[in-house]
Amino acid sequence: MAEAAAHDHDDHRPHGWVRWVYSTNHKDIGTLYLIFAIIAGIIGAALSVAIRMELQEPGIQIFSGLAQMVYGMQGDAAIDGGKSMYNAFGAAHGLIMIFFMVMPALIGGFANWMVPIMIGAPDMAFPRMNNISFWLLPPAFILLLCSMFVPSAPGAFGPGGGWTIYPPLSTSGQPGPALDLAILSIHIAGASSILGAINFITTIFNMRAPGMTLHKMPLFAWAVLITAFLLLLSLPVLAGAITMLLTDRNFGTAFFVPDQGGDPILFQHLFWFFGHPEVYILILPGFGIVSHIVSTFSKKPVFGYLGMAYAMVAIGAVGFIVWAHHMYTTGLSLDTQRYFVFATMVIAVPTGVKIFSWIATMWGGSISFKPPMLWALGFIFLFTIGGVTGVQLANAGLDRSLHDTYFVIAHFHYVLSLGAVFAIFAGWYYWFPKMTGYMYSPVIANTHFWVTFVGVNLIFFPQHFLGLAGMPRRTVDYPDAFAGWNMISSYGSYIAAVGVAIFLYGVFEAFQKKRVAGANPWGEGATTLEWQLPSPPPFHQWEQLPKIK
Amino acid sequence: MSSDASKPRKVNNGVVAAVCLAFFTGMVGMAYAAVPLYKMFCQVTGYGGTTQRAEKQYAGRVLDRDITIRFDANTNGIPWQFEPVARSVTIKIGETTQAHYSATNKFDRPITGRASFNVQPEMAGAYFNKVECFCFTDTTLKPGETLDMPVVFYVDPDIVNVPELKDLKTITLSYTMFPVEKKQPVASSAPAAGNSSKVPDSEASLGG
Amino acid sequence: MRKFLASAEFLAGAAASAVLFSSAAAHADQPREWEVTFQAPATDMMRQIERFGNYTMWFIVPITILVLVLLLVCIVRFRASANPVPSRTSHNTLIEVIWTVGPVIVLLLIAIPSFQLLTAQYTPPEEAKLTVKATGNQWNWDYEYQVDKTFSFNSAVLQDADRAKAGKEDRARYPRLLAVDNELVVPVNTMTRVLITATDVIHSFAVPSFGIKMDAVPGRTNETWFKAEKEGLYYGQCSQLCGKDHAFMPIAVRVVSDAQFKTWLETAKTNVPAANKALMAEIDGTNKVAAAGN
Amino acid sequence: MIVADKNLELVTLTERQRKARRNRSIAIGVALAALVIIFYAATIVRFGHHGASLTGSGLLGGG
Repeated sequence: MAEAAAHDHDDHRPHGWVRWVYSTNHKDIGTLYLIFAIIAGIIGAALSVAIRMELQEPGIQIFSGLAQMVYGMQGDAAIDGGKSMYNAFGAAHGLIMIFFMVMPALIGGFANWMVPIMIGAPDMAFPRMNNISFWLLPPAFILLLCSMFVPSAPGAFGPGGGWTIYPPLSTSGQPGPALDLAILSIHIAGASSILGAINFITTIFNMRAPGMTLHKMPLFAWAVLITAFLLLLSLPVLAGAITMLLTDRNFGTAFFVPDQGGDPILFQHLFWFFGHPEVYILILPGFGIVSHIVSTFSKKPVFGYLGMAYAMVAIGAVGFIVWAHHMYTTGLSLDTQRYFVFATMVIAVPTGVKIFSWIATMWGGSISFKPPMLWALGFIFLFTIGGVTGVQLANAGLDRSLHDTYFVIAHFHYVLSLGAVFAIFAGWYYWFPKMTGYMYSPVIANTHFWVTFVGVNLIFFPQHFLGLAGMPRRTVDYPDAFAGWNMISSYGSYIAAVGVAIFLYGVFEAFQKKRVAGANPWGEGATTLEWQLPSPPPFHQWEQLPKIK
Repeated sequence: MSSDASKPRKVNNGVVAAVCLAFFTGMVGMAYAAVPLYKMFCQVTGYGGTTQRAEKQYAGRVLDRDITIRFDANTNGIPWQFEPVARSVTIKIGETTQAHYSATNKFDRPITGRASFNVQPEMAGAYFNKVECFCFTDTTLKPGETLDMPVVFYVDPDIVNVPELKDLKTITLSYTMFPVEKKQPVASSAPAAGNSSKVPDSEASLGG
Repeated sequence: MRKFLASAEFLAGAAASAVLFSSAAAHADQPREWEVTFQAPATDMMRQIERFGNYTMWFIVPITILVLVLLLVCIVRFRASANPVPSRTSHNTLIEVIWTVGPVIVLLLIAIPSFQLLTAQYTPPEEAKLTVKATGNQWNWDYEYQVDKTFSFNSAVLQDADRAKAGKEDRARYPRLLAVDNELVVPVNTMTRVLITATDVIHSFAVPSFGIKMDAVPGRTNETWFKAEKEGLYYGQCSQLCGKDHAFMPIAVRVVSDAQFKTWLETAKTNVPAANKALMAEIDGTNKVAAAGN
Repeated sequence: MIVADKNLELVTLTERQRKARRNRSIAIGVALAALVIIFYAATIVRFGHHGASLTGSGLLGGG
């Protein structure tokens, strides 16, 4: 590696805490993001395990005790406090997993690390802005965590309106400061993401190595480019909506207050105008990662590269015109619902193109089942299940029965918890040797996969049944008839939690054993530019740009 | 990435930290400045607050087809008795008609109310034209006072040209009466921590 | 072999999926233990929803199985040990066209009945004979009967302490978290219009076996309708997060015969508890269901 | 998708090219930031007036 020799003298590489706090290096910032995502992910997962423990049996089991412990409530106040605490846990779980786990991991972590390397750029276009992007996140996260400990409604703590923070429950329903803190937290996290998006778009448009045309660009870079555009277009709308929410709460405006001519449904429109692209923001980078992994371990180029790239463009574009399929039961008119049914179904076409193209990439290949490939295969299959239930939910007529039930919970966890999170782990096991220079134990990685696979399916598959039987989501207690499947689902979550522990042990073990990975541990299938660099890559790469033919 | 001397880099890092801080405070400030800015914008441009009324007084033509208009009334946090005088009326499509609501203040102090409204089915809303109505206007009633509140409306004959609405027999017009108070921002009425307000009918359900 | 567990898991899932939407023979008006399907329909609309749900399964289960089978074929035939030399194929226009057009056709096949179903939900086949208004409050419902003399009453979750007094000690018939103190009483085979609104935050009025769910939004009145075909007691729950006691504001609808409804209505105009008591005594008498306290 | 050559050919940008690239970056970045601000303001201005509904603002057509 001639490239490496040129970079061994990392003279002006800062050391100690300065290296991390002031870092303008995309790889260091990427590492910070990944560490942040792991911490937030553990907290978010702990919240969900608490929710599943509560729902393991009918009745209120643990949240009254938790309210007693955390808030010092007694007796009936503890039961009431516990019910509110459950709602706050649900809201925080959603917000943390979306804004502080999946987005930081995929966009902040992997994209920061790999996009500049893959497109042959020395760093991001705006390295200092990159630093700001990251350092906005910890205060945002701390604000959200703080909000859990301040009052919202009388006798209640924490933002208890779900991650969707619909008014009036998030305005007159919860007058305490908890919601203000949560809104500010989303504002700051949103600002961080917008800065990141500007940075990625500029980097990908302007910093590509000579000869690296858009149509030669790796699919992960494509995915990040489209994701960045989705962020750029949708987050300002969310920011506007929650600003209005904030002023409704604090300055007497009435944007969403029905008694003064405002419209609470308007918030839902604005929220989902952001919220639906947001789910593609969470999954598109995963699509990119899976494409690379499938190609690498099949030792074949990606099948239908252009189709794959433009399928993502199509998904991103159509993603902006389908938002009201989250609102079929709010009283939308018939023709509005018809339009949104139609537009939503259209998305299944480019998504199908991607799934079949992954399979076609494997077809005729010489497939080795290393851990990243295992996770990618799991992703393809589980995402398909989440995708087809999504097609069902797109139909307003059928959604009438399924909306706001556990069927929806099952659906979006199949695409996000099992889809996006599987993609994150696939990416982790794919690039871990590149990022650290160490090889993890494949046995631990495989165990992690199988335990997680069994766990998450046990959690979420039975939830389809609960939803069909009519169990509404976001309830702290349920009629006794729902007990059976809830118990299975809760056991699944404990298994998945063991999976998290195995993951953490695997990371620890890799750093402890220090098995040297080498520049390219995956062999001839790994063709993108990051595998041309040593592992870990030098502090500054591509000071001389690679020329792409 | 650009400068490679080590001295300026130190300065740059300080700049990064300062910008970081400034941006953080700036964003928080922006969020709070949005309202006055918006108000200024509205004052300058006169944007917002436009009420929508039928411009024509009459549909111009009346079809030989009946349609029933049902009247619904809700009160929300206002101690008034508020109800339609007649529950429904059957009219010809295109015919201009007057209906009445009546409101009585059951409280011992004058109270000001204001109504919002909507029409079901939602799609029919575009063809339901109000010539005169009390929606979004403030009305003050003295204790015990009763007021007759008229609504004058017609159903646009174009409604029969809409495939989804051509067989529609009933339109529901619903009003919700709210009290008009000096609006207190929600958050300033923050509850005292740990102060539980119990709502009846919610406890014994904890059986399990 | 590695995928063996995955396939076992899937087969279990597919078997379950096949029965996902199929109608259970048992008469079910409330959720059942280990239920894997919709609650049994009590209206024609819910039957249509169920039928459409079943119909979609005929597409999505085969598609899922197809993806799984293709993955398994790749895993078996193209594993490195079986196929050491990979092909370099990266394009095949024909197959790309097929897997673009194929899904389009499938979606059209789904969309046509889907649009019919949706239109049917907004096109009641006849005029409503009864209009009731459900108003959501934190955390109970007000029901207003818009009959010649409008009257209304409150319906809240049944407290365990009140079971004996209300004569609702049978927990199979009056399940915890579903039973209420005063049910919404409607006549059988009667087109009923439901107006839905709320006073504080957004709630949602849902009765699964009727196939209805409509949000209750303050300052706005939504409308839906149902025509219950069988007498009985049907349960639903608030379906929009509305705060602390969101889990504790059930909806119970008692569908009775025309005659019973007329009798009930006359008494209820002045005295709802007495009307309910008389109604329960009659129903439980005719059904020969032991109801303690009566 | 691009296949990187095993023997990568490397090029060095001149100072002028670096400067031009930097200027282009800033131009793109500023344009994108302006977009964000426009969307943010447009959201509040377009939907923020009292009595607004999406039908009223024309977003959902005449339904």
